[in-house]
Order: sequence, then C-alpha cells, then structure tokens
Amino acid sequence: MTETALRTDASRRKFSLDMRALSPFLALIVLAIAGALINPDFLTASNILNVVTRSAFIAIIAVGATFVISGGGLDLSVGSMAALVAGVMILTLNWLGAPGVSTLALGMLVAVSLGAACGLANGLIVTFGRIEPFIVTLGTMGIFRSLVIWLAAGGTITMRNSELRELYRPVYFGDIAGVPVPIIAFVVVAAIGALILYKTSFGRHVIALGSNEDVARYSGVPIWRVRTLTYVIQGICVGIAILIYVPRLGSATPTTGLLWELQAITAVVIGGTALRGGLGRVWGTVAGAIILELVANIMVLSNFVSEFLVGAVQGAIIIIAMLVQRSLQRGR
Amino acid sequence: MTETALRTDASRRKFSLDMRALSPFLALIVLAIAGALINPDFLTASNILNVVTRSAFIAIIAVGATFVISGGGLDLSVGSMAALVAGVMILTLNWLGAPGVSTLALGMLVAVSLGAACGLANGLIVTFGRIEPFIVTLGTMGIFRSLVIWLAAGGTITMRNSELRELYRPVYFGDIAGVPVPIIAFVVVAAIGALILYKTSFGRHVIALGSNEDVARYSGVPIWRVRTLTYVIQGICVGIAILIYVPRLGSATPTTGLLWELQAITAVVIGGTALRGGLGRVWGTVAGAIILELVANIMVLSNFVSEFLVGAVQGAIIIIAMLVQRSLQRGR
Amino acid sequence: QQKSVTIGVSIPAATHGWTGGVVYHAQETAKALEKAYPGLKVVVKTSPDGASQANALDDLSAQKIDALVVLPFNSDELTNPVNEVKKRGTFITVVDRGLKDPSIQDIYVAGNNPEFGRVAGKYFVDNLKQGNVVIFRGIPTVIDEERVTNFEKALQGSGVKVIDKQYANWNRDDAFRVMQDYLSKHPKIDAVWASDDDMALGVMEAIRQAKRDDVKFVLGGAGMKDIVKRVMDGDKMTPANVSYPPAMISTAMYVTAGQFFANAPMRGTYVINAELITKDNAKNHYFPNSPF
Amino acid sequence: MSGISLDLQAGEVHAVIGENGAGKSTLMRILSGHLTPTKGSLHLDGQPISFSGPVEAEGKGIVLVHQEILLAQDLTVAQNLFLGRELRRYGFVDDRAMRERTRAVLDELGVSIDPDRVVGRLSIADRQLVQIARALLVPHKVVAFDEPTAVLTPIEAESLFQIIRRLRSQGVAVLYISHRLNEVKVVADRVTVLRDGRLITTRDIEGLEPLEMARLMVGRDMSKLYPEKPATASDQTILTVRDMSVPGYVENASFKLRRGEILGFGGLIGAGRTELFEGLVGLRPSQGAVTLDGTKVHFSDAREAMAAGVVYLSEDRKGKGLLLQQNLRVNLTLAALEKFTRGSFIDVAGEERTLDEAIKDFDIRTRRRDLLAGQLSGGNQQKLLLAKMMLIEPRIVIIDEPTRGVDIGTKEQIYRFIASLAEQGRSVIVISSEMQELIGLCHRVVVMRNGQVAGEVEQADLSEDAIVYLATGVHEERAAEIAAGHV
Ligand SMILES: Nc1ncnc2c1ncn2[C@@H]1O[C@H](COP(=O)(O)OP(=O)(O)OP(=O)(O)O)[C@@H](O)[C@H]1O
Ligand SMILES: Nc1ncnc2c1ncn2[C@@H]1O[C@H](COP(=O)(O)OP(=O)(O)OP(=O)(O)O)[C@@H](O)[C@H]1O
Ligand SMILES: O[C@@H]1[C@@H](O)[C@H](O)OC[C@H]1O
Ligand SMILES: [Mg+2]
Ligand SMILES: [Mg+2]
Repeated sequence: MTETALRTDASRRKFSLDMRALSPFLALIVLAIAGALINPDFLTASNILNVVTRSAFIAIIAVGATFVISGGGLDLSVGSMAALVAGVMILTLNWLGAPGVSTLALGMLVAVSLGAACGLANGLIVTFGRIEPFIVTLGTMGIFRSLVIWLAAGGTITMRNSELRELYRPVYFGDIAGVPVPIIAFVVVAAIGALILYKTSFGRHVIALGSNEDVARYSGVPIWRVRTLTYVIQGICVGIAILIYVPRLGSATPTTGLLWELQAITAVVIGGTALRGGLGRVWGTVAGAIILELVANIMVLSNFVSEFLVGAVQGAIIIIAMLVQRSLQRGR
Repeated sequence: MTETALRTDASRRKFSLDMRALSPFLALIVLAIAGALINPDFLTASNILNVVTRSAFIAIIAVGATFVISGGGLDLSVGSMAALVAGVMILTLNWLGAPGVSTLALGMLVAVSLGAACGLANGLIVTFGRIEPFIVTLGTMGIFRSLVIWLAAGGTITMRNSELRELYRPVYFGDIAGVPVPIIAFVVVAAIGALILYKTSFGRHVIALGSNEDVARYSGVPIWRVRTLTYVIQGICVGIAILIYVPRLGSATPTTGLLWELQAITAVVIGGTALRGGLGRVWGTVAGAIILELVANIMVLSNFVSEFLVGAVQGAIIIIAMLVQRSLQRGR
Repeated sequence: QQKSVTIGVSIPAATHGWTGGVVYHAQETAKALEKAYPGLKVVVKTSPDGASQANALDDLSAQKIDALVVLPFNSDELTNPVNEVKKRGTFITVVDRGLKDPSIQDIYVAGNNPEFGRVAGKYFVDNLKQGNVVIFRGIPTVIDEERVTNFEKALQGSGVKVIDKQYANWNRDDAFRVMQDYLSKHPKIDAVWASDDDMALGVMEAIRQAKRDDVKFVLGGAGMKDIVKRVMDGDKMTPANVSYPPAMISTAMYVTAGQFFANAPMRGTYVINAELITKDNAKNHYFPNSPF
Repeated sequence: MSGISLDLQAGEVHAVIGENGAGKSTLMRILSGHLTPTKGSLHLDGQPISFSGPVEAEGKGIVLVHQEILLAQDLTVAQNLFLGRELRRYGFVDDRAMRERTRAVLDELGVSIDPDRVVGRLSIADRQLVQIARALLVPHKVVAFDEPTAVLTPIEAESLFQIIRRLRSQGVAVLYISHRLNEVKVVADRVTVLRDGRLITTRDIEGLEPLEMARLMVGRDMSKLYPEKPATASDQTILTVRDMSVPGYVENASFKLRRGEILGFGGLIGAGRTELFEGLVGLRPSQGAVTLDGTKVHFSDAREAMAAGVVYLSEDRKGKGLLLQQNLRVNLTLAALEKFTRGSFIDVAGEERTLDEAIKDFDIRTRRRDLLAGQLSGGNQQKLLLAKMMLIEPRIVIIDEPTRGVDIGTKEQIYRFIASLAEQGRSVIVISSEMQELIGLCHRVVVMRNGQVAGEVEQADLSEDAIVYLATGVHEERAAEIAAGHV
C-alpha cells in the first residue's frame, strides 16, 4: 500500500539529507574550480594555504555559532567580543611584561576566560531575561565594542614587547609538518565541536532544544543550562579564535572583528545548519567559512571586476551558491 | 461547565496582551522622563520635534520591516537599498536638470519604483529560490552597497542644482501647521501600514503566513505572492524614507544607510513584533524607532558618558528597556 | 568677570586608528581647555555616519552652543546641517574635510587630502622611478577618492605603474588579506602604497610571511607613532610616511577657544598640510604619548 | 496504499475505520485534493474531476476537517475561520460580519468560544471545534471528518453528531473517520474498513456491531479490550498531594496514590487535570504539599521529578512529547540520556539496541528504523512516547490521555502495558476523558470539575453515571442521558 509510497519517500528524504550535508563541500569544490579557471595562481599551494589559514578565525567562531544557532539562538556580538578579548589579552600581556611561555599561557587563559564570561553574560540575559537573542546580543555587541574603544582610548592596542611577539608569532605563522598552525587549530576545534554536538548528551540536548523547546522541557532537559552553555561555548570559541588572531598582527583596533558576526552566521547557514534551530552541521560550517574566504580571494585574484563592484559579485556568488545547493537538494 | 475556567483564563490573556501592545509606549515615556531629568533642554519643543523628525527614516523603513518580519521573513538589505535608492534618485534629478516640481515628482517616482524593484528582487529570490531570507538579503545588501560605491565611483553623489535643492528642502525642513513634514510622512505611512496589516485580507494573510506557512497554504492563501509582496512593501517604504532623506543632506555616499537594517529590526522588535513571525505591531514599531532616536539624543544631551562608552550605554539601555517590557508583560 | 562659553565638538566616531586618534585628541584638548579657561565648557560628540552627525549637530545646537568645531563626515552631506547651526549665530570651525560652501565657516583648519595623494605619488616617482605598484584603498569615501585620484595623477607620465587596487577599509586585517592575495597574484611588486598606517602594518606582515624580496618599500600615511619611529630608525621597508595628524582637531579647538578668550578674534584658514616624513624630519612628527 | 474504491452517496454518513497507519487520513487527503494519487480517478456527481489543491476542492464543495489542527496560532478564531476567504467591505476586511458569522456557526455547534480569542490560547478541544466550524462555513457537498471527536467532550461530541445528522438530511455526503467504534455505530450508515492501505470491506451499519468492526480492522478477535485489573493495589500510600493549586487552573486539589495502583483522573476536558499534574512535576508554577514516600518534595522542573521517579507523559504528543523532526532513536533516549553515556559520550550502539528492544516490546510498527518521529502514525507515536518515558524506570507514571487518537488494537496493547506496570509494583495515574477507559482500567477514579476535585469513585462504584455526575455536577438522570448518547 503506502509501502511503495513510503519507501520512495523515505529514501528520497535519505538522499536529500545526504545532499544537504554534502552540498557545502560540493559548492566549495565548484568554487575552487572556478577560481582555478579565473587565475592559475589560485591553485598554488601558498595561495590555498593562505586562504584556508585566513578562514581559521571565522571558522572557529562559526563552530561556536553552530551551537548557538542549532539550539535555536543567535549571537550578533561575536565580532565585538573578539575585539574586546583581543584588546584585553594584549593589555594583559603588556602588563605582565616578561617575555616567556608562562606569560603567553597566562594571556591565553585570560583570553579564553574572558570569552567564556562574555558568552555567559549573553546566555544569562537571554535565558533569564527571556529577551530575543537578537536584541540581547545586539546590545552586548554595542557594549563590547565600546569597551574596546575605551580601552584603546580610541587608538590601537598593540603588543609592546617585541620579544614576546616573536615568541608568539609561530602560533599564526608557524606550521606543523607543513600544515599551518591555524588550520590545525580549526580542525581540532571543529573536531571537538562535532564530538560535543553529535556524541555527548549535552549536544543532543542542544538539538532537542532547537527542535522544540517544550518537548525538551517535558523530557527533563535542563533547558536553561543548555541554552546558557551554548553561548558560553560560543564565547570560548571566540577566545580561541583570538589566540591565533593576536600573533598575526599583534594588535587590536576598534575595527577588529567588524562584521565577523555576519560572516560567522553566513558560514553556518551555508554549511547547512538551519537558522530556526534543531539541526547543526559542524563540518559544513567549516566549509562555509572557507567558502566565504575563497570568494573574497577569487575577487582579488580576478581582473574582471572593478574594485567598486567586488561586494556585488561577492553577494551574487553567495546567493548563487545557495541556489545551486538548494536545487541539488531538491533535484532528485 | 467549563465556563468558569474559560472565563478566568480569558481575562488573564486580555491583560497580558494589552501589556505587550502598550509596553513600548511605556518604555518611551520612561525614557522621556529620564531624558528630562538628565538635561532640561531635552523637553524643549524644538528638541522633541528634532528627535521625532529624525526618527522618520528608520520609522518608515521599520514599518516595512514589520510586514516582512511578521510574515516570517527578514530583510538585511534595507540600509544598502536606501543608499542605492538615494544615489539613483539624485543622479536622476541631476540628469533631468531643470528645477521644477515635475522634475522632483519624476525623481520621487524613480526612487519609490526602484525601492519596489529592489524589494521585488529580494522577494522573488526568497520565495522562488527558497533560500533563507538572511542569506538572500545579506547577498543583496552587498550588491546594493557595491552599486552605490560604483555609481559614486567611491565618492559622493550630490544634488548639483541648488535651485532644485531649495525647492526640495521643505520636504524635510518644512512643516504643516507646525508639524514637520517628516513626522506627517511617517504617521501617514504607519497609518496606511496599520490599515493594510490589520484591515485587509492581504495583511491577514501576512500574519497567517508568519504564524504557520502550512496552515496558510492549506487555507488557500497565495503564499508566494504574499511573501513576495511583503518584500515589495519593504522596498516601497525604503523608497519613501529616501524621499525625505535626500532633501536633508542632498547627497548619497557609500556609507549612507549603514546599519539601518539593524536599527529597523531593533525598532520592530522593541515595538513588540515577534521575530519568529505571526504578530505585527505597526504603531509599536514607530514607538520603537522613536525610542532608538531618543536614546541617541539623550546620549548627546547628557555629559556623563565618555564618548568612547556611548555605544555601551546605548546597548545597555536597549537591553534594560526590553527587560522592563518583559517584566511588565509577565508581572501580573 | 567670568565669561561662560560652550563649545560643541562634533567628530566621526572612533571606527579606525585615525578617527580614534581624533577622538582622543578632542577629549584631551577638551579637558585641557576647560582647565585653562574657567567658564568654558567643551562638549565632544561622535557620530558613526553622516546622517547621525547631522542629528548630533541638531542636538548640540539644542544645548545652545556658542561655537562649533566640526570634522565633517562628508563634505557634501554636512554642508547644510552645519549651515543650519551657523544660522543660529554659532561660530563655526571646520576641520579637515572642507564644506561645499566655504562662506559658512569662520575658521578652517584644513587637512588636505588631494595633497596627501599627491605627496605620496611624488615620492613613488622620485624614489622608485619605475616599477609596479599596488594600491590599498580605505573605506569608500570622498577622502579616499581624492587621495587615490591624486596619487594616480601624480604618477602620470612616470615609469611607475599601478597594477592593482582594492579596498581594505583602513583596516589591518583586511590589508593583510588583500596583500596576501596580491602576492599570490603578482609575481613582481616593486612597492606598495598602503595609503594609511594601519593598512601598512597589515601589508608588511603579509610580505614578511611570504618572504618576498621584490617589494622595496611600503608607504603608509597619517603618521602613526610606530611607523614614524621606524622611519626615524631608518627601517628599509618604511623609508617615509605622509603626515596627516589627527591632532589637527586640537589645533582647531585651541583657535576656537582663542576666539572667545584671547583678545584677537581668529578667522581664516590654517592649513595642516600633508607633509612627507623622512628620516630627516621624523623627529618633528614623533609623539610617543599619543595613542595613535 | 493501493486499489481502494469507495462510493459516497448523497445523504449518507460513511465511516472509514482502520488501524493507525492504515491509510485513512491519506485516503481523505486524496479526496480533498491535498495529495494526488498515482493511479485512479475521482467522480463527483457522475463527472470525472480532479483538483490541483485543497482550495479547488473546496470550491467544488469538498471540505475536510483535518486530524491535525491546522489553524494559525496567532490569529483569532474568527480570523482563522475566514482565512483565505475573508469577507470584505469597501475593500477592507469586514471583521464585524466575520465575527457574527463565526458566532453563528459556533452557536450551531453548541459551543461558546469567543470569536476574538487567539487560537493559540484555546484548549485542544476548542481548536478542534473551530476547525469543524471552519469546514462548515463554505457550501459543501462532501464533508470529511478525520477523528473529530478525539478531543471533544461528550456534550460537544453530541452536538457534532446532531450537525452531522443535519448535514445528512440536507443531502450532504459525510465521510467520517474515528477510532471510537461506538460512535461509528451511532452516526454511520455504512462503514468501510481499511487495513494496511487496502480495502477490506464496505458494509451497512445494520447488523455491524463494534466488536465485529474491531475484528475487521485488526484481523483478530477484540472482545477483551481491558486486561484483568492487577490485584497489586496495596494499602501503602506512595504519593500524597494536599491542597495543590496551579494559579489560573487548579485550586486546592488533594489526593493519595497507592503503590501498585492504577488511579484514574476523570472529568471533562478543561477540568484542569493536565495542569494539576504539570504543576505537580514542575512544568508549571504550583503550590501545595507533596509527600513522596514519606518525604516532602517540591519539583521545580521535570528533571527533578524524573530523578525522584515520577514521569509525566503529555497529552500533546506532537507539541510536547516527541521531536517530530528527529529520528526514533534520538526521541527514544532523550529523557534518559545519562543511561546511554559511556564516559562522556553517547553509546549509539546501546541506543540502537534499546530502540530494537523498544520496537519489539512496544510493538512500534514502522517499516524503517530511520523514520522521523513525525512520520509515525498516531498510535505508534504514543507507543514511542511510552517507551521513551519507561527508560527512566519510574515509580510513578502519569499518562495524560493515553489512547487519544489510537486504534483499538493499539489501545488494548497500551492497556495491557499499563496493567503490567502496576503488576511490577509501580503506580500509574491515567488521565482520560473516556469514561469507559477509566472504568475498565482503574482501581479508583478521582473526578475533577472546574479546577477542583469533585469527588472520588472506588472500584466497586465505578460507573459512567457516577463519573459524569461528578464531572458535570448535572443531576444523575440528565447525566445518564448525556452518557447514553455517547461512547
Ligand atoms: N509524511 C509522511 N512521510 C512518510 N510516511 C507517511 C507520512 N505521512 C504518513 N505516512 C505513512 O502513511 C501511512 C498511512 O498514514 P495515515 O495518516 O493515512 O494513517 P491513518 O490511517 O490516518 O492513521 P491514524 O489512525 O493514526 O490517523 C502510515 O504508515 C504513515 O506512517
Ligand atoms: N495554552 C493555553 N493557554 C491558555 N489557556 C489554555 C491553554 N491551553 C488550555 N487552556 C485553557 O485551560 C483550561 C484547561 O485546558 P485543557 O483543555 O488542557 O484542559 P485539561 O484540564 O487538560 O483537560 P483534561 O482535564 O481533559 O486534561 C481550559 O479552560 C483551556 O481553555
Ligand atoms: O578618516 C581618515 C583616516 O582614516 C585617514 O587615514 O586619514 C584621514 C582621515 O580623514
Ligand atoms: Mg489519520
Ligand atoms: Mg488535558
């Protein structure tokens, strides 16, 4: 009876689910091919490594955003939070002074803890204030950004000790067995993220919360804790992203991290996570972050597009990439 | 039988609903009182008129956003769209040359039509491409912004004819019976918006769509048309906002309308419209837009806060305003 | 007898290094002036874009200011709003970016953006003679447009060729990214016009990483203290800079205060020209205590 | 489903019965244009017809009252009734006219729901009534009801039957789907039985008794629906609730629960039973003294209650019971995930094993193990929910409307399961609006009315009259009349 109908239906779903998971990677490949056609320099190892390395910050932050979004939330404050964490970390390093691994370690601890604390603030206001996360994190976005500007007194916060800088540099510029450290970092973060989201009960609870809050509550999921923790994880990810951001240029400015929130959310959505919650794709998110960086790279490498129109082409590519993904998913 | 239970329940509901509708206006009043305490100049007629006049752009755009959001969508492109519309309108006026009412009228027509066209583009991509509106309008945000940059060749687009400028000036600076034209404009737009949203079947369909798309479809609501139209209305509102924006500054730049989308969405949410769709409050939105402008005004009028921290205080005020609203709604 | 005077200062918000410097100097100067002249009140307000600045001007005049010092976000946009303030009899000092109608201002402390581009261009012609140059643009604004057009004009007829230009938003990270891509794309880049010191820092980091020795130098701009220090120290990569001191806001505030508290009325234009900073004169441009 | 033929005559009530997942709703969706069949044809008044969607079908006079509530939560009753077909005046919606028509239609149904209430605030029963009203609003030749009475009170159901009879007398063809076979016997003229997507038979109601219907549906004899009541009810009180209040819903409710007892909670829909127990397990704010095993307890969320061995299974399976967008495994273990974590990680293999067992133990019928919970039929969803909550190994199980929308075969399985819980020494609270269920299953029944405990009926005194009297406060004879018209 419905047997046939049911079977085709289910297998179709199966297929389309797989497509949904695969399609960001396909989009990545298509873009890479397009890049290679536009400029042969695109495929040089150094260019590819540059691009992937650069995507590390957004990728790591977006892994955190995958938790928040698949749990049904949203965090617009990550860009400002990144700037604040970077600023405070540098100030701490400057204040500690002595170049040495222990100074660095302490600075890093401060960065990650501050990230976690900022995330906790977001999480607590969202859960206990019961305000739309959009508004809460828009508010904290303004707060964090202002605090950086204030700390920098309008200028730039720079690592003063050049010895310490040299010591720290390899965390961005170094490599292990030829693989740049930031790439290793984001792979590790994504792997841990995937592990937490897919293999722990906390991760299961996040998805349950994003699917249907009532069901989660009636099933005894500690929804307040879970929701707050997603924001804390987001904050920790921001902290980790900053650990590899600071050694790059050694400074934080009032523009550090500007619009990173939009990039992170875009990476998450391109990666196949649903904005309405209940579905998270950590690896897709990483692919999404690389796609964004790739599009920007192709824009600079190509010679067709006036610098005025780069944004337009970038916008169009992202829309087209999503259109293609969708049609792949529906196609068969 | 169930009579009593039903009756107690109904009265509860009534009250909390009213609170939700009223609370943005209460927040407005509380802020106004705070402003008056902080600086006596705040309550001068000229200051109040200034503030309300200025809120016109965001208010008008946010009325459009109320449609999009209560229909379950989102439009991040309005700021860039505003810049594009302003740029093209000014170029048209410059190109037409002859100062005169008909030139102005033609320019205005171009502005509103272009707004509608941009909205239509957003709407069609969202409905037919079935892509998350977040991504679509993030893409078109880039596209519109780039087009302005391109049209302005990286600089500014300015109304060249000073006679025409003088002719056009009263549309922002003039008043009718003491009420500044922009205030009249946004009241009219809000009134028409409220009429459409609450009193036409289209408006009803918007709410149904935002509430539950499946139900809307089963009930024979032409969901594609309705959804697309919400974006078109948003575009028209952007066009109208620009009609009163251009006479004020007489030019459009690549930074015109930057972050207006966030302001518009914030106004909508503060006004009581739910971001998940299914509930729209046109007048609340207008109150929300005025609240935002008021907070900025109080920041300028107060002298306690270091310039670097203005953003922090603004962010905090918005969160607190929402917290107060929520507790009012839950309170009794 | 004690005069009571209020000066309003309206400047762009601290969105990047240079504007950050402007805000810093404005606030410091405000404090110094209030101390120096009892009875003087200085109100500093920042705005993130042209329209908000117009709003801030409204709000400032609602507080009945006697003088306005304004660094307009944008000449075209702010001409009218400043004129509205003027109409109430307020004394007007314009800084950096001139208004469309110069008759509005009482004092103009001019930064000169076309000159900024020209000086930089001339440096490339004189020192590079020929070769390939890449350009970093700032945020799409009139300032940026004026600088880049005049830079390119200055190169005309020389052997120096612009092979690429992209926006990097006066932002270090964006400049780093764009420079990496330039280096992938162009096998030979002789010199870089970063047009801003924040961007120059990002650019140099990318060059260092790529270990490319074809790039002979990077020219930034605006006289950030770290960069000026390098010029002073004879750093090969940063042999020069073009000044564009954010402290020009202080100058403007001082002369405006002088209008009320010194005996001679102040009028006219004070040009703070874009100057080439080299090893020889770097000392005069080095302010280690400035945040910028 | 395949090869089903069905003829509907003007002026008849044609019932369609079958197990959960037999294809009843699917058939109905095809008739009303929501689904297009791969094969076959449709004739109306002798003319072959086809429609591209429900709107067109409605235009031709075929309307459907869905099994799921398809209403926009944020719109009012009147707005929902007229959604997609608003009445207009001068181009604007004519709210007053719609409100009045709404009131009229609701009056006809014998219910007094405020047309201006937001649907999201209505009880499920009221929503169902609104949905029925919406269907009756347009001119119709064929009206199809998919389990309309599952959430209605006896009185409301009776007024629905009256409407159905009236439709029949007006020459409308009524298609009626229900799991309540007594009801089918009362309203239907002919009965079609489906099993596994195939047509079993179509018969006149004459001479077709509920027992026979059940046999046709399930394929085996169903004469013994209720199991023996286990003789395990001890004197030992495990739970005492004193003066429990849930603001707005329940006032000073008190009762005791014994070990191994099946305690029923009766009353009309809306009496506050759900809220009482939601309050008890910490899902709503509540006050009152709760003693569990001699110690005072207060649960502030479901987790605490579960930790103490008290679980509550919501009547709202789709909204509060299961994650419809997630697969069976995820749903099954959600409430008891700690049991499946080895170290810090979930033991998926263990989950899979448990799913296998649950499918076997609870007879969850699904052709694929990787279906989403939302794709199961109603009865199987209920079994999945039971399986999910049993993983907690509770001492006290509170089941709200355990057999709502469940077929008779599954009902029997669920009853047997509930009895076996008691046999294991657990205590069970069954909240049900079906009096027969309470009578057939429970040792004792507490009846609520208007948020208060109206009284208690011991096993020996269990009868519909007794329950209805306590539930309605209406005099016995009248109550008996009402009861006679129903179930
Ligand atoms: N969206 C869907 N995807 C896959 N299978 C489905 C879907 N909807 C229904 N089915 C399957 O189709 C079959 C028939 O379902 P239908 O809803 O018609 O059953 P029913 O007879 O109405 O059952 P119930 O009495 O529980 O309402 C069931 O096996 C069900 O699992
Ligand atoms: N979400 C809701 N919001 C507000 N009121 C509600 C809501 N759901 C139900 N009610 C009202 O609360 C009362 C109880 O609702 P419900 O139908 O759930 O009754 P109940 O007590 O659970 O019934 P039963 O006794 O059959 O379990 C009714 O008067 C109903 O109108
Ligand atoms: O804002 C500009 C700044 O970024 C640039 O470096 O110098 C001039 C300023 O006007
Ligand atoms: Mg069904
Ligand atoms: Mg109930």
